[in-house]
Amino acid sequence: MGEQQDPSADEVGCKLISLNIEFSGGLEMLFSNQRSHRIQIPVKDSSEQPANVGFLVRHLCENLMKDKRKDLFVLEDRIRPGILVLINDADWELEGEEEYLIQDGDTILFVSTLHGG
Amino acid sequence: MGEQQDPSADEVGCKLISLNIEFSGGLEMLFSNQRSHRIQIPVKDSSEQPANVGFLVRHLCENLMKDKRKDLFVLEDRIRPGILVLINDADWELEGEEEYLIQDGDTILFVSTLHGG
Amino acid sequence: ANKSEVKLSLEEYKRYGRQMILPEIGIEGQMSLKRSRVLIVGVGGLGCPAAAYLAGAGVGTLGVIDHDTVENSNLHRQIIHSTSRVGAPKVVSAITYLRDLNPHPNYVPHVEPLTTENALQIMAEYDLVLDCTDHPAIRYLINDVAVVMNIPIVSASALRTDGQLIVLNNPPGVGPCYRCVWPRPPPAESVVGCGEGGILGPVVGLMGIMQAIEAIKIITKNPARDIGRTTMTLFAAYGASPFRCLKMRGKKAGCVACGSPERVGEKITREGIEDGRMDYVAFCGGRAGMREL
Amino acid sequence: ANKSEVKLSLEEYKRYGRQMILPEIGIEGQMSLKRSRVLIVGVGGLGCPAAAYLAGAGVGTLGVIDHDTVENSNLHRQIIHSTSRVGAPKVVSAITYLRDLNPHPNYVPHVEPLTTENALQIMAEYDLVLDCTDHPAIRYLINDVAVVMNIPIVSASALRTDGQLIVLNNPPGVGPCYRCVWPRPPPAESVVGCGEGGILGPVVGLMGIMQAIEAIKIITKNPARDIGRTTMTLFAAYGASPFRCLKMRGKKAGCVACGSPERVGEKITREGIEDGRMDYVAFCGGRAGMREL
Ligand SMILES: [Zn+2]
Ligand SMILES: [Zn+2]
Repeated sequence: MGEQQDPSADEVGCKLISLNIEFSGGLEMLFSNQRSHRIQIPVKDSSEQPANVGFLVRHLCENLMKDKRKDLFVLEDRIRPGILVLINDADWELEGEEEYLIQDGDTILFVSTLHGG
Repeated sequence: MGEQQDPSADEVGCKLISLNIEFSGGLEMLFSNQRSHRIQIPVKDSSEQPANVGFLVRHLCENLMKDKRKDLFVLEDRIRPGILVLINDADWELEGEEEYLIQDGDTILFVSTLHGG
Repeated sequence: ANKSEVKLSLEEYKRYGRQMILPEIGIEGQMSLKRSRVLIVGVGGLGCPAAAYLAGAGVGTLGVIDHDTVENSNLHRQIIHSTSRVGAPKVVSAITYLRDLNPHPNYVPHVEPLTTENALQIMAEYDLVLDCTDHPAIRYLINDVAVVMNIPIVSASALRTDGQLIVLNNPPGVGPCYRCVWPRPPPAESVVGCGEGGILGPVVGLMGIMQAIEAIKIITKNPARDIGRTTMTLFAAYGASPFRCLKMRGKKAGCVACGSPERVGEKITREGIEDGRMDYVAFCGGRAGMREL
Repeated sequence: ANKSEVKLSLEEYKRYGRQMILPEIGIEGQMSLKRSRVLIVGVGGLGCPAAAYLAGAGVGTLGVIDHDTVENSNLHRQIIHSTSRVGAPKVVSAITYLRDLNPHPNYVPHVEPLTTENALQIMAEYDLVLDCTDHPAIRYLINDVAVVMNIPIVSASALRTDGQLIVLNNPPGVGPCYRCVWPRPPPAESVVGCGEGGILGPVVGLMGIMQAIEAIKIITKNPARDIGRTTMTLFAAYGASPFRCLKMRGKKAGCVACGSPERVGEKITREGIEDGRMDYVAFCGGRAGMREL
């Protein structure tokens, strides 16, 4: 999974960035039971703003999430309480949360907090 | 510990490469009790050949190893049996062993095999 | 911490010899272990191995709190209980095992649930708490009391084939607390327990052992050694790369438990916990007024 | 593997319910566990937790081999023994504990050292071996016999505050064996045991639990699932990043144990082990002719 040097483009000429999306703590069950996904998203959102984590979350909800129970992942358009978001293994709080601008080759990990013992 | 883009040069104009040297399984005791070292070595060895792992091992023995018991690290100029060498977390057998040419930013890990239980 | 005089008997020197020769422990560390008072909340899948290894290591006072009794469905993972003790209180079963492993520690049984009524009084007797529980409500309670009491928390959890570990409020007042990381509780419907989701025995065992390791590191730490940023360890038994070490946020200035919230009235206090103003069950989406966690 | 009919009683359904609801285990996996025959070589710091969690999980036949007796200096890390059983053979002490944890498995005691004389006969009765020993000589012996017998090895080791884990000969004849990775033994003077170097109890405990996890994964594996490249897991309790997953070499074509060495006479065979031609102690730099490992 080497970092791509240049963002590729899709058919209509819209620039794409590649990233690794990972799920842990049971969230993978909402995403086809797959812990790791290699996806591409547009460089810019529909209002021509550079893609940030907030946009990524909406994108995942609409495109990658097959499960109907959206509220196990998002509540009121934001990541639900109890889910940690890690950007390249660092807490997204350290990176600016939703505002962080996605870089080509980033790994974004979503962890559902466990409570069993 | 980001990868350096350009090898730096020392005073006499000799090119250097930076790498991370790590020790585990007790080998760190032979190297000032430090598990992780950030070092620089010349790009070429004394016979103008590009620096490979064989050269690195001799370099570590002469420069980084303060302990006198060299034979706990090398035997007949080669890594002693029972020590695994990992190049960027992959067994050096997969990379060409002594012949592997060191790249700037590489992490080389030396692991002494444990036998206790 | 308590710097009272402790002595080691000849039997103890022999018993702990293999760990006392480690430079990380030494005689000093062994004395620190003997002086330490550790509370294990919940003696289930996490608490069993954590208690076994801390007792083995020679922690001086080991408190165990749990209101539950041993069932045969516990035994695939709760390895300090036994078939012959099915039906006994878990705390009694655990101490039976622990005392035979190592007679030296002072074992303190608490056969009751940890509640807002007793938590302050119980936790006042300890220097370190291991959160080995299985519900968010009690995790918030342990956190708030530990912050009030100035003691670190070694927190772990497990479900199915995954586990998570984080050390909180360490050092007290410096590291983030549970509320710094999780200010809002998860929606009740998203919380899955081991009964419902299942659990692989050695997975929760691994997390409990990791709690014992972290506890020993905290108790025996060279005070001069600085403590880096808080990390969270993830384990996934079936993951491509089973272990991950995550760099976590620091303490939040406005945290209602360990910080100074903008609205002063939101600050969680000893009094607020004691007089029942804090309804942890309701906070986590359960029925208000239910005291049982 | 042995596909004999096994049935689960109602008590077993209840006992294993929390792991049977996992998709990775299920009823099929539980039956595979019950059919499996696992040998644990060495019931010390690694073997204790490995045995506890495999017994808890419902392995059908659990063999335990060790010639040693329980000492009080073992108890900080060998948590299935006890103070009241000091002086008893470790195998007897272990099975006393295991039987009370779970009466269902068939426990097979072997109170003797594993030697070139008995290894082939003993290991012939098992489908999987856990190497929980403490010396290179016996690790080579276990390897050579496991290769001859076509069974996987879950191998771990620990010293001071570090641990290592690797699964070998898995699947048999496909994955690398111990000699593929370590063709030459370490110089005798470089080998440090836990007695000399010391060991932190929960560190070796963690490695033993990881052996139990790997064993369960091997026993319950969906045969269709392909097994990737062999990895080695390193643990360092005091390391900046405590866990590391290393990508290891594959099986060596010329390996004297599992491959076809250029010089045919070097190939290790059942006969060569049985008739004492292989002197493992001398190979590892000990006194030739010493049969005790
Ligand atoms: Zn806080
Ligand atoms: Zn081989």
